[in-house]
Amino acid sequence: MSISDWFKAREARRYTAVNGERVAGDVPDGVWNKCSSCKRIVYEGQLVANLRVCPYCGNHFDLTAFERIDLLADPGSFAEFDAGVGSTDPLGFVAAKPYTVSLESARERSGLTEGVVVGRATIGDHPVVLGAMDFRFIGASMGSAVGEKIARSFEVATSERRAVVLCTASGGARMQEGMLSLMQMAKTSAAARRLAEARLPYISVLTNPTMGGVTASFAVLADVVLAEPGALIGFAGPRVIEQTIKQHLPKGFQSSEYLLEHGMVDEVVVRGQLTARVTTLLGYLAGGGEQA
Amino acid sequence: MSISDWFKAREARRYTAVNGERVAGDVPDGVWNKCSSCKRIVYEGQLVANLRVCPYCGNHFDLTAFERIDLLADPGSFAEFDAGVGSTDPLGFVAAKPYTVSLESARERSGLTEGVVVGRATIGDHPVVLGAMDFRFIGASMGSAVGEKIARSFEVATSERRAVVLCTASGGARMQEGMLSLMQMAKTSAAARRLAEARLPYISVLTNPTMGGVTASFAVLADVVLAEPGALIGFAGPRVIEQTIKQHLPKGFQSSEYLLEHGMVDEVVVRGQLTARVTTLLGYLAGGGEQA
Amino acid sequence: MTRRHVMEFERPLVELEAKLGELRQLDLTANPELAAEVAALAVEIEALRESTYADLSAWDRVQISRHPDRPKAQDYLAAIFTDVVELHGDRCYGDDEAIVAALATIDGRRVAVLGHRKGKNTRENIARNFGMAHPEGFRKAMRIMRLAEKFGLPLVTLIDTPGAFPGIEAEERGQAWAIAESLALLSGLRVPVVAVGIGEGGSGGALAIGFGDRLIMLENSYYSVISPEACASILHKDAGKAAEVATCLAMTATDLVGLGIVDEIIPEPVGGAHRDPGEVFGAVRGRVSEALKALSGRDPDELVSMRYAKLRAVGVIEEVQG
Amino acid sequence: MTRRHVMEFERPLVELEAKLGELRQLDLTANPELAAEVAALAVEIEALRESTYADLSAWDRVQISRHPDRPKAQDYLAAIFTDVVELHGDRCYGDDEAIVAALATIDGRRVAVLGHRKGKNTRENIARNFGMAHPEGFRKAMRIMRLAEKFGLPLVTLIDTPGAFPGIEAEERGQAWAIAESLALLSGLRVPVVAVGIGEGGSGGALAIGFGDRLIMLENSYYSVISPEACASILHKDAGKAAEVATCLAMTATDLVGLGIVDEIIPEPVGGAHRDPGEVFGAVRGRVSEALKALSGRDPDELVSMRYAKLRAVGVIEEVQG
Ligand SMILES: [Zn+2]
Ligand SMILES: [Zn+2]
Repeated sequence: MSISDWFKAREARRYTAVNGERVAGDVPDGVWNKCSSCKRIVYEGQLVANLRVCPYCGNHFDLTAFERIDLLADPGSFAEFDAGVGSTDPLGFVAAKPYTVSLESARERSGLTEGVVVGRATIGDHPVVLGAMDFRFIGASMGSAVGEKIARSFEVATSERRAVVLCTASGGARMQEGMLSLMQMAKTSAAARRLAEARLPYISVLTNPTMGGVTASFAVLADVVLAEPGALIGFAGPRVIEQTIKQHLPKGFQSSEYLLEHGMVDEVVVRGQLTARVTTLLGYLAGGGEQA
Repeated sequence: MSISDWFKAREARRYTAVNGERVAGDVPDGVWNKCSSCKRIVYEGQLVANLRVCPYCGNHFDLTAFERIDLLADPGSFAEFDAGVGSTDPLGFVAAKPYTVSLESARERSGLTEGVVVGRATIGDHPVVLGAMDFRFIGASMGSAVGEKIARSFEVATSERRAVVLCTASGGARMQEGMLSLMQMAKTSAAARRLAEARLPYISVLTNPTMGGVTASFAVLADVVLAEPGALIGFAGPRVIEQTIKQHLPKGFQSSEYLLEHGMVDEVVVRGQLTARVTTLLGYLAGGGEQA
Repeated sequence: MTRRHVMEFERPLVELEAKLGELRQLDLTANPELAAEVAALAVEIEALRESTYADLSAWDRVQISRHPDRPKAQDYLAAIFTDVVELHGDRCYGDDEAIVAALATIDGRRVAVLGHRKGKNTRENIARNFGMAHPEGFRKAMRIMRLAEKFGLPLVTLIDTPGAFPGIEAEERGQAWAIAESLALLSGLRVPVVAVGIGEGGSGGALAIGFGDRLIMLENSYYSVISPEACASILHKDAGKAAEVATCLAMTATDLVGLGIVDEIIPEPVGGAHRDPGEVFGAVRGRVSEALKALSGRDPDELVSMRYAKLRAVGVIEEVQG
Repeated sequence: MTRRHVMEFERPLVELEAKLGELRQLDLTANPELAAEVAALAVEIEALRESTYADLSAWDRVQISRHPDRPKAQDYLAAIFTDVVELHGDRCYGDDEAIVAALATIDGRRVAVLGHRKGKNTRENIARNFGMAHPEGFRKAMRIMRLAEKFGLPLVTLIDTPGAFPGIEAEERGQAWAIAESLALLSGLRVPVVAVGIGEGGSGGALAIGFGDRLIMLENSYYSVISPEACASILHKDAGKAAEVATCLAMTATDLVGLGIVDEIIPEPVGGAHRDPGEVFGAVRGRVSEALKALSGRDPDELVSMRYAKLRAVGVIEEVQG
């Protein structure tokens, strides 16, 4: 899928974001959005101009995978690979609805084959493998295909001596694939380790939400871990924790800022500065320092 | 660190051990001791038979360096090296009394040249470099000579492919040698690292007290860190901490057991089992496992 | 050993067994009719026992895997290893009792052992958080992995946890980070790694120490991406559908051999490992020793490459479009 | 900049300066006698200024090193480095603001920077614990050391701490362990390391990030095994004897060059670095760049061997007996 295709795909849908409700209106832009945080109305044109950050409260609306890639990759540099790799239904999983139905409707709705888009690109002229997860696709949960594409990303980067930049967003492991899904945690972590052993840089950008098996594997194994403001990031979901410990969670728990305070991320970066930041970091880590 | 406090208090009392008061008496053994913990009288013969552990309360009395070596080394196996290496007074340090006087009286009283005794030995037939610190010698504080002997221990072990077993007891850095003393922390840590890079085992036994610059350098860089029961182990002295935070310290703070609970030591081992434990560990670590 | 804990699926059997027990207290010599009835009941019980345990569902096995009398990691350490030295602490924050770490010897071979550790009573279970580790538990495990690697000791891991603990402090101290780092470390460890599922294999907390060059599972252990209860309450909004979901999740040893994730299954005594721990210990000792022997002497590079290839092969995908 | 903080040894000078300032407010044209007096005072002040700063004692320099207006690590980061990216956290427990860690560029050379970070006001000082790190601070430093090594970035460290924090939580989380591990790691780091004493060099907390292939000190910084106050109160039971003890401890840059511990001294403006930070920044930038240039391109093995030899040589011993 080309970058202009995703624009089209996006127009076909009424909602692009989980945390920003898009509503059809008769304003010139055709659509306006209601910010899930400050509840104000934001026109689509405003939002696009502001990288889908609420101009009133700074709330970072979710991005699709291709919006994210568009944000980070040097213009025209992104070349997707493994676009057709998708999960099947190896377990014949049926609960409430069949997994095959979930897959099919996710594909239709998103225009994607799976929950992550990966490819070669340059960022500030640094050759990278760039990946972005798309929460619209069954919560960008990690099944066999997402795991495979992530693992291949690390492998391509290792063999071509590229850096890896991954933007994560995921509900966690894709339970409809059972243990095949859990094992992707080990698989992607192993691939990330091989990149690290080759002394190639890996920068991850944790976006809202990054949870469960994705956080607890490749997402946090980066040399530098960045996070977008206000993202929910953690291992266990807030509801599971509340049910377990039978108490309410503190305000801001599992937010990017909370994790920064607890030493888990390197920096919380607003979207408008993300590309510059990643470029600067690549300059340090992919710049070829002293021989060690 | 209140090294000289410990030292002076002890001198004034004619103790052999900080935690066991030895008193001349007319009993057959000639001497008896008062346990600093349970306050009971313990005859010297009893104490020797019980490895200087109070038979009533289990309080581990301090050991001298050679008592410690006797406990651990296979009989007759210990061959001291660098016995004559001692600190001088490079700074011409005088405060309350000249450092040279402290050194001289420590040598006279202990019969040692410095605060640590090191040598080649076998423990359960495993070739080791074995060292033991002697708190009677200016609180076994680490000056140039202690640092030098520790560094040489790691170097000898590295070149002869021996394991290292060190029993620590120290008030910390020897302030009378100023920065020469502080730098021994880096020097001994660097030597310990080289042993580790050679994949040779290092077992440390933290005994009462192990504080300051000794704890914060080679003492805790071991593959397995053991501690004797009830030993005071830490970085800052309890009094310094109380003065800084202006509150009383919790009971058992900085004890071996407390540190075990906080994940800092591998095991608290009673003296009677120490040699067996070290031998077993050497079997695992010096036994030549799979090639890695 | 008297069974104190009765699992759902064996309740009819246990009730009949209890009835038979009572009948046998009577003096049957005076009452031959009753004696015949008792004999018939005994036969009936045997048949029921056979059918009860003949074809256990995934959910039944989950019950067995959680049985309070089921042998725990510490039981295996005591029974099949010698010269055990437990090591403590992560050197950073604490010593998590939900993870046991030790140097130990099995059939004359020196190894490092890691396991999830449940308690055997309430006091122990509180101390060990029901086998649910905090980040410091995984960090302790990593410390011992590095020690094993440094000294060339093969690693044996014993998997038995409902999962990593979901709590405020666990999140604060980086539960996800600790698990991820453990996965990466274990994947590249330059010594043989044999993992054994002995009970519950709950999600990321199990996986953190739960894979290797060989993955062996006891017949009634499970290994799953999510607990069937949690899965049911998410997908069906009804935790009561756990039994149904358990089958869907393909979490039994047999399922996982089929998926190419598990290498071998160790059969258990009828009714579960707790019915005859001695037999199970013997079998585990034998299989682990064999696995270690088979992996022994391998070049570390080869070992790590093989382990990577094994992980890399897990998953079922298709190329949906060009 | 108005001086708000007056150090003990410059008080007579400052008082005279204040008097002169007041006199200069007056209209002296009407009073030629007073004008002459003022002129004389000005001369007197100049002489006093010269003598005050001509031969500073160790204790005077300790005061200067602690001056609240003295440039801090973050000032150096802002002034002599470009493209600064601060990195946070130890990935284990927290982000200690008492340690600053960054990737940065100096004279076109990409490096990693570590420093102790004091605050510039009460609020900042509380957040940064007056530059006294907890274990997580040293663990953050270690993380950045490893990052620097992995990517071949030379390391520049800025030393300015009263010491590692002596507190309950610091002990609980392994203050000694964190420092020891940092020492070991730094000693073997396979990239050039240039350490610069910019203020206080308090004991193990300073040393944890405070040595390398070059150790440079500002003229009025100190580096000591123990604070003079603590040493005096231990040895003399009188913290008031700190000035005396400071000399004994040989803690000034000049003393330490003499002992072979410090490689070079960067002179400061008369009165201390805070009197002309710009001059000091320029000098530090120049010396650090030169040191990095001299170390650049060295084989890592050689670098580490030289660093070890340098550490190994520190100490004065004798063979007392055969
Ligand atoms: Zn808003
Ligand atoms: Zn006693």
